[in-house]
Amino acid sequence: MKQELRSTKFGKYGGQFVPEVLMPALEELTEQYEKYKDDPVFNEELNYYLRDFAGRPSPLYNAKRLSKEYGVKIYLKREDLVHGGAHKLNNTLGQALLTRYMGKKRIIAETGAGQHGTACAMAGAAFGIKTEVYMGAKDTVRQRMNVYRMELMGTRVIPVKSGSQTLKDAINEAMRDWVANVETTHYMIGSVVGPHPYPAMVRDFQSVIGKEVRTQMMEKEGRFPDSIVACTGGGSNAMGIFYPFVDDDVQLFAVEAGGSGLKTTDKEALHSATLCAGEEGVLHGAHTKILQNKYGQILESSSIAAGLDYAGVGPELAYLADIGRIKPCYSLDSEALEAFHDLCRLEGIIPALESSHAVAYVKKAAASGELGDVVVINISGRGDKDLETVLGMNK
Amino acid sequence: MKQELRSTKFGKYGGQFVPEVLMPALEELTEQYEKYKDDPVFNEELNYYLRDFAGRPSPLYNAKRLSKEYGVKIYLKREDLVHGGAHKLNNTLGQALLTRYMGKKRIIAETGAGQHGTACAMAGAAFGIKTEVYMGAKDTVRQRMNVYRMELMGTRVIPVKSGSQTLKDAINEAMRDWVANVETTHYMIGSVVGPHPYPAMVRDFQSVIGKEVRTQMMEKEGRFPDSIVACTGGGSNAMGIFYPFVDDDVQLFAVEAGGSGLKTTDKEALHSATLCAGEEGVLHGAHTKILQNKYGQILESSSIAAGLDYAGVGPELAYLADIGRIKPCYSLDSEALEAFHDLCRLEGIIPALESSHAVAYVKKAAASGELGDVVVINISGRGDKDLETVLGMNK
Amino acid sequence: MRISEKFNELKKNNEGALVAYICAGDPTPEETKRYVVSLIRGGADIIELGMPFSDPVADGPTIQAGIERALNGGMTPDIYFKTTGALKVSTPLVVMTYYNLLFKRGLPKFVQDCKASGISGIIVPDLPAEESEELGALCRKHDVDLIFLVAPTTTETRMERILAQGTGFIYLVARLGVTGVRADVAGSTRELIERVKTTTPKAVGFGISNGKQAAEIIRAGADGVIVGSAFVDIIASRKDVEQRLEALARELKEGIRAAHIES
Amino acid sequence: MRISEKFNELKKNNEGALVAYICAGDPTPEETKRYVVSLIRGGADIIELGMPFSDPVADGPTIQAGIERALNGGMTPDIYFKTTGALKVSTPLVVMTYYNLLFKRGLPKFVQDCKASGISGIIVPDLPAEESEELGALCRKHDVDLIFLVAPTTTETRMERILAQGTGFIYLVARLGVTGVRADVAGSTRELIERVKTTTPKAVGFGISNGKQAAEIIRAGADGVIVGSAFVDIIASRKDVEQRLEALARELKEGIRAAHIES
Ligand SMILES: Cc1ncc(COP(=O)(O)O)c(C=O)c1O
Ligand SMILES: Cc1ncc(COP(=O)(O)O)c(C=O)c1O
Repeated sequence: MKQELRSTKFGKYGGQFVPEVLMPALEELTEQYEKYKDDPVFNEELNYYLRDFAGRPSPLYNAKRLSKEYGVKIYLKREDLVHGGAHKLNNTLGQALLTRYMGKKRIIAETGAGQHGTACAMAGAAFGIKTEVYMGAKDTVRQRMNVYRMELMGTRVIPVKSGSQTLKDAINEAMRDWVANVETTHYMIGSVVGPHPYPAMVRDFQSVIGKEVRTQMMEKEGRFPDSIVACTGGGSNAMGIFYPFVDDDVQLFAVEAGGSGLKTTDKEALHSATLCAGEEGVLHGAHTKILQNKYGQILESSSIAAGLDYAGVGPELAYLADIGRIKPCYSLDSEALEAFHDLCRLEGIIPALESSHAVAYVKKAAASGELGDVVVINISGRGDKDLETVLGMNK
Repeated sequence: MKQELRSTKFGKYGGQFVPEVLMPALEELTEQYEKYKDDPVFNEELNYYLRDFAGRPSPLYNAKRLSKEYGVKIYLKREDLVHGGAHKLNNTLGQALLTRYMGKKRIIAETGAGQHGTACAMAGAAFGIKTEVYMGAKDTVRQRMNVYRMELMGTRVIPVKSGSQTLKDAINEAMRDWVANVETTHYMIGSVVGPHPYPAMVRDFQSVIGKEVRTQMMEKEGRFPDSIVACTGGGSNAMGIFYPFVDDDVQLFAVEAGGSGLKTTDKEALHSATLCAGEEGVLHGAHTKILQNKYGQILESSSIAAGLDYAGVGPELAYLADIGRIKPCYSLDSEALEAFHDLCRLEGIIPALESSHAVAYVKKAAASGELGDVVVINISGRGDKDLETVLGMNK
Repeated sequence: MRISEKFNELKKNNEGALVAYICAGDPTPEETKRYVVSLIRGGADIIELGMPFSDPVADGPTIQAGIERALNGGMTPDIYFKTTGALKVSTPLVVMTYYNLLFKRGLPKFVQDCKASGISGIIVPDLPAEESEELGALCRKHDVDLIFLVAPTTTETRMERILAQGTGFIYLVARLGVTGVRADVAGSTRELIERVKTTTPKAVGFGISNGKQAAEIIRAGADGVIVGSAFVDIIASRKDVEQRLEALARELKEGIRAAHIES
Repeated sequence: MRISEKFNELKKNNEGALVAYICAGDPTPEETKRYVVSLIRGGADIIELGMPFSDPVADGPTIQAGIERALNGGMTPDIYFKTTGALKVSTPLVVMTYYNLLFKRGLPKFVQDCKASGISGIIVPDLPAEESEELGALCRKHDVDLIFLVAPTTTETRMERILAQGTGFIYLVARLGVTGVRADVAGSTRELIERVKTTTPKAVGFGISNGKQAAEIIRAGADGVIVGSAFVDIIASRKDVEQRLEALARELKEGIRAAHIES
């Protein structure tokens, strides 16, 4: 079920739908990535940073009180404890190291709520590589603290004033920058999206999550879990924990953001459930499932969790869903919020609202027995960033 | 140099200066703590929570770029990666587990900025023990997000409206509560302060930091560091990293908050440098160094770092300073702020303002050679909580 | 007058003692002097005068507020001793304060200042018997009583240790908790009184605010009743303070007398 | 008219082509029709009409803004084809849009709609040669040109692949970057023109805004000049749009002619 080497596709999904100027850069990146991917020196250095800088391995915690409440044995994979507060750094460390190995002098990235941007800033600072992050001007105001965080770490945050002044405009602007500076600059994509080789590369960098779970489950239970549940925006934390289990007898649940329900208008979706309710299309360089109207215009997506609020999804997830290897599902805003409170209260862990979607699905599905006896939930990040939002919702 | 078993004192410091009603509770706590301290079952369970819940061991990270900038080889002990974002949880997990072993049903605590309160809330939720935290009414407003965090985890935050409505009033109120409910309630002190057995017990729970550093240093350098540098408020992160090295040939620097300089008026100190500029006295149950006026009234202390802003210090630190085993020193607000920026920019690590005091001291002292060649700095916590403060200062 | 003399005198009259607490300097030293006179006029047998400390952990919010008023009014240990020295009353005076003020002044000087300013006893609620050796010796040397507290939680071992060291009277803490006015008197009080086996007089404090409660305490076997927060509340109100202090002292004292007459 | 015919015609006259881009529906379909007429009147030889897509990653902020105005004005692919169908001009029309709009409409239908509404060529900036097999076959079937871009970064291998597939003209991206008005014309342009070895006409775009630049491009060996942002800027200004579009087209065309006359 795993991708063939050097293919740009996962079944019919994936590919490289980008302006011609970028094609050579993607070719170079593919080549360089293939070169270092299994290089022992590269991997030793990456593992060093993952351990000593990012704090890996992250624990696999048997949440006894949550297990009791939900009626199924639950292990939490604690990506919330990774430096920066989310799984995002696994990927940016990998790409930043690759940037150095490729001899490039500059990193650019786009960010929505600022999570990926912060992870880029951390990696950029740690490696001493100049880092510039595009961010919608509206988002820079809404996520002022993340902007400040990036700036503290020496990253220049460039507010994007075009279009809706949010994530999609930041992506466009970052791509334009890359087009103009491709020779010196590496473009750091933050999820398993975009043109090849990004979906495969980001997945590989995030696979450390699933690899650790394999070892940890064998230590703790002497066997693999029956199910693994992960929230899915672009899909990097999901692919990271799923991929090492793709050929095993383990059910994989990709939980999308159901927002306020799976409805759409001509311009916007009340959700971000791309696998569940999207259609085939091409967005940001890849053939995948996307949220679009009948003409193919991309819809504004919606979710209480900024990190899930994206109209696309990684092509490999679209493929794995088509062949039935993963099960796409979703949690509503309200369900995620409830699960957020459950985890806070029962376990003393404040999860990201993104991750709360995965928890919420377990809450719903445990009773039916479909999850089996032992479930691993990927707690992709911590929820400190979400306190204002939750506080606002509870009023 | 280590404390004799069952003594309530460190040299002349320490003791149990508390109302009579509390004496039996302290005796009971001492007895129970002595009982479980070396109990293999207790320790196995504690270690389990430290590993799987708190995320220990925390890394020891060789900060290459900071080392280069400061001119000395620097390792950072990454307590900022511990669940909750600081070393505080090491202690609250220990005490919460002890609470369960003692068969008590309720935890109370006091908190200033909310760091210890949050750590209590996390431990309380994880163990399912009812937790109530006293907090000055003014602090509940200033630290609204920490109040909310505690409440999310099921902890009741009780605003204290008496006195200056800050930490000292919260301590008084918590003690009153303990006096009234001592039979069912454990009082969770957040640093190596208060009456015996707290200073010794909290030190022991925090010693996991120093124990890990021993192992990690041997792995990385094949030897111990020349110096260990830790910020010192009450002194728990300092004692935690110092204690396992007390009998070794390693210099120990306790960096206090110099605020805006070591000056005092009749009512307040412009700093919180108790070891450096305080005098012997009795506060909150212990004979130690304190900030006081000529009559013995306690001064309002001051620091940019809320967690260091305390007029007392752990009695064991006072003792170790007297006998010359540790070196008390301080960093000014402005120096800590500068070091904060250095670490953000050079390493992609946003340290707590508390911890930044330790970094700042290394910056000052490295040139003189007094630190030797290899230094470990305890990064006691992460600085996300301090962003507003720093943003305010830079304006 | 020494405290023991006062208790002996009362015993002869088959009477219990009323120990009245207020905080020195609340709101000013001058007013404190007048309030002391009012309390004595109402029937207080012993005056406990708090010396304000910045961090009064053993006191409830009422007394803490009094302490703050006194500190804001400029009260210091120096002024305290000047104030008590100027009182010139025959009623025994007791200082109640926290250990750091003694420690900082130096224990010998503190005890000497007590003696010189007419103070007969010292209560230090945060000084347990285990830590009181030096202070005890000084008190014995200067004929000043060192008064200890015992609580329902006090173990037998500690009880013995405390009773061996305490002089003047034993301060029985009526219930778990801190100073402050409460509506009822705990059943544990009787039990505690029985447990305290000593010839030293026993006075019960914490939570007593009216004559009825005072009577109950005496009937339960106590030699005295200690009342603080109820008086400090009156001072806080700033209304007819002297009159009302005197009236409350009278009510309490009558309750105490009534209890003895009945029994 | 087919694009190749247009280039042949111009070649005969020893003239370079002016390819003018505007975004269909910016700000309304009706205005677009009038603007096309103005451009042709000024001398545009080929009209490139953008079909607005919500996420135009290959366009600069100027054109993105035009696209947004068009979308806000209600432009859809259906209306697009209706608009072009109604144009009835002999000048070749080229549609420029993003792949998802083709994909969603279905490639066969999209190409048929082009044919039916008088569109001679298709440019899809996010469709690389590697992914264009199906679309290429349909274009050949319906006699519609599929125009590809080449950039200074394009490798030799890819260059061959692209030149083998592109028809109509080859769109040379003058510099690294995206569409938008720039002050100078890059030296790399000449180099790129030399690298593109083909009999298919070569038109150079990105960053050209005046007659002088247009002349330089032609002198460098190009068969045509593509201008977009400069026209869209005029539309955005909402002032004397038709007149100014015509004037700019004229200036550009004169620059192009001048270059040929000189050489
Ligand atoms: C905590 C957290 N979880 C999940 C996501 C979603 O991204 P992905 O689906 O790539 O894991 C984000 C994105 O910012 C995030 O911050
Ligand atoms: C991050 C951090 N460091 C240090 C301290 C100071 O405490 P201690 O001196 O007990 O380590 C605190 C207290 O809140 C803290 O939050």
